[in-house]
Amino acid sequence: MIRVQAGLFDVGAEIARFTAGRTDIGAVASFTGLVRDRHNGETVSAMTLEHYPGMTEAELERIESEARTRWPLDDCLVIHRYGRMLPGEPIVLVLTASAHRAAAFEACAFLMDWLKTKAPFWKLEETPEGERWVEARGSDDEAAARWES
Amino acid sequence: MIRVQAGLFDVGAEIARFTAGRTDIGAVASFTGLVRDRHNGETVSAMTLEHYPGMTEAELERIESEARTRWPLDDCLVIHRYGRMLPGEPIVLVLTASAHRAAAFEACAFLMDWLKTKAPFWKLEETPEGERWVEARGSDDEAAARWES
Amino acid sequence: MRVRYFAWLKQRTGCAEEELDLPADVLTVADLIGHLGARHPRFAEAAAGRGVVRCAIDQQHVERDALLAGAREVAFFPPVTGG
Amino acid sequence: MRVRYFAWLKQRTGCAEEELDLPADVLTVADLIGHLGARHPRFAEAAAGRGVVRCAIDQQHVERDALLAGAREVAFFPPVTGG
Repeated sequence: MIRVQAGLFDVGAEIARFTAGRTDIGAVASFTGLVRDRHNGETVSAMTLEHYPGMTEAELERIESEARTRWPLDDCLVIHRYGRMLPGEPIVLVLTASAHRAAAFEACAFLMDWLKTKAPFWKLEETPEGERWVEARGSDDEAAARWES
Repeated sequence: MIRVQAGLFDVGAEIARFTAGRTDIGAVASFTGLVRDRHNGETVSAMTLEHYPGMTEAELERIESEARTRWPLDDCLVIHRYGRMLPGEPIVLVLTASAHRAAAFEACAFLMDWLKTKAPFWKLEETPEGERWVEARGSDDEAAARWES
Repeated sequence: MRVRYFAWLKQRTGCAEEELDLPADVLTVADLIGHLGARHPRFAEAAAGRGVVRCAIDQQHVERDALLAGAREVAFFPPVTGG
Repeated sequence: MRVRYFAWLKQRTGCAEEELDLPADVLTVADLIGHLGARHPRFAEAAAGRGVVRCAIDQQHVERDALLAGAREVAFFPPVTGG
């Protein structure tokens, strides 16, 4: 399942809900991305993620579906926020459940690499020098490229 | 930090506490291992983990310390239970925090591979046919071996 | 046809979206970029660097040789920066 | 010296731990396994497969040629199965 939302989410509550009442899941991997108060040595007071409503959801659905095809997942949840966020706030959560830990880890890393490179989000940082749009990073593209074999 | 305990832990609460009040963490990876109600096609009604008090804690400390040496972690938490556990209950939780997601993911996977192969725990399963001690699996040894380069 | 601009491209065009009637000789994304460049010189400047401006037709990523026929919405955006 | 047994090795020896005074010719872990095997035939049987019984001296993993001198506690256990 995927959710694209402006509001905060509670990582702990999401994980608790994810496994509640289930006895068939052996492994749950999670990744939480949080707003950092520094980037490239500069103070960041807030961050805004712009998205492309409709296209963003469709691409996340497609990514999640691909992960479920590649790995034997019992369940999968992607939550991604947009809008303005403050340091310490969660931006993205990926949860993967599987009978086996390698599948859970790999699917989670795969989804994060995609989210960081392919999902339609654009990042605006607020710094003491003003606002600036963040440029895409080569290292993230490389991280995503390793799944294209 | 490591904790070896008989009692249940709350995955959501642990993750919430892990990042509470921090604005310098960009990535949190987690892995939760849960008791499954089936193993190799057989029903498992309960599982008991025996440990070696003292040695188990010392080895977990050493493993966690090695992970902190290998990757730039802001924080790291390992909780491992021992004693009798029911299907659906959490057995182990690994949390890793870093500025960067690759470090968080890799350290978390590294710790889990070690915990599954090297930590002094022995698993007894209760099945309809009675109790049986689980044998160590080759695939887990291979997973741990990939970090020994 | 609706044309949408995302992130800093909005600052280059001065708008988030606009409705356009296209001349008959605007057939591909590349043609559209040329057409829009005449209206928005700072957009033209950005689009001259091939990797900097990406395009989607009806929310599907496309290359610059993609045909516009039947498109309801064309979007231009910089490389995504993720979450 | 205290000798401890874990997991199914306890069923082979009938005890979780025992206090022993060792003969002077028991110098290494291998010697100790031989000595214990005389008391616990089903332990001897398990220990004959090298990979099946692991050993720690004072909570440090050791091989069978490790010396016992100074050891307070020797533990025998099967390969760990993790969490």
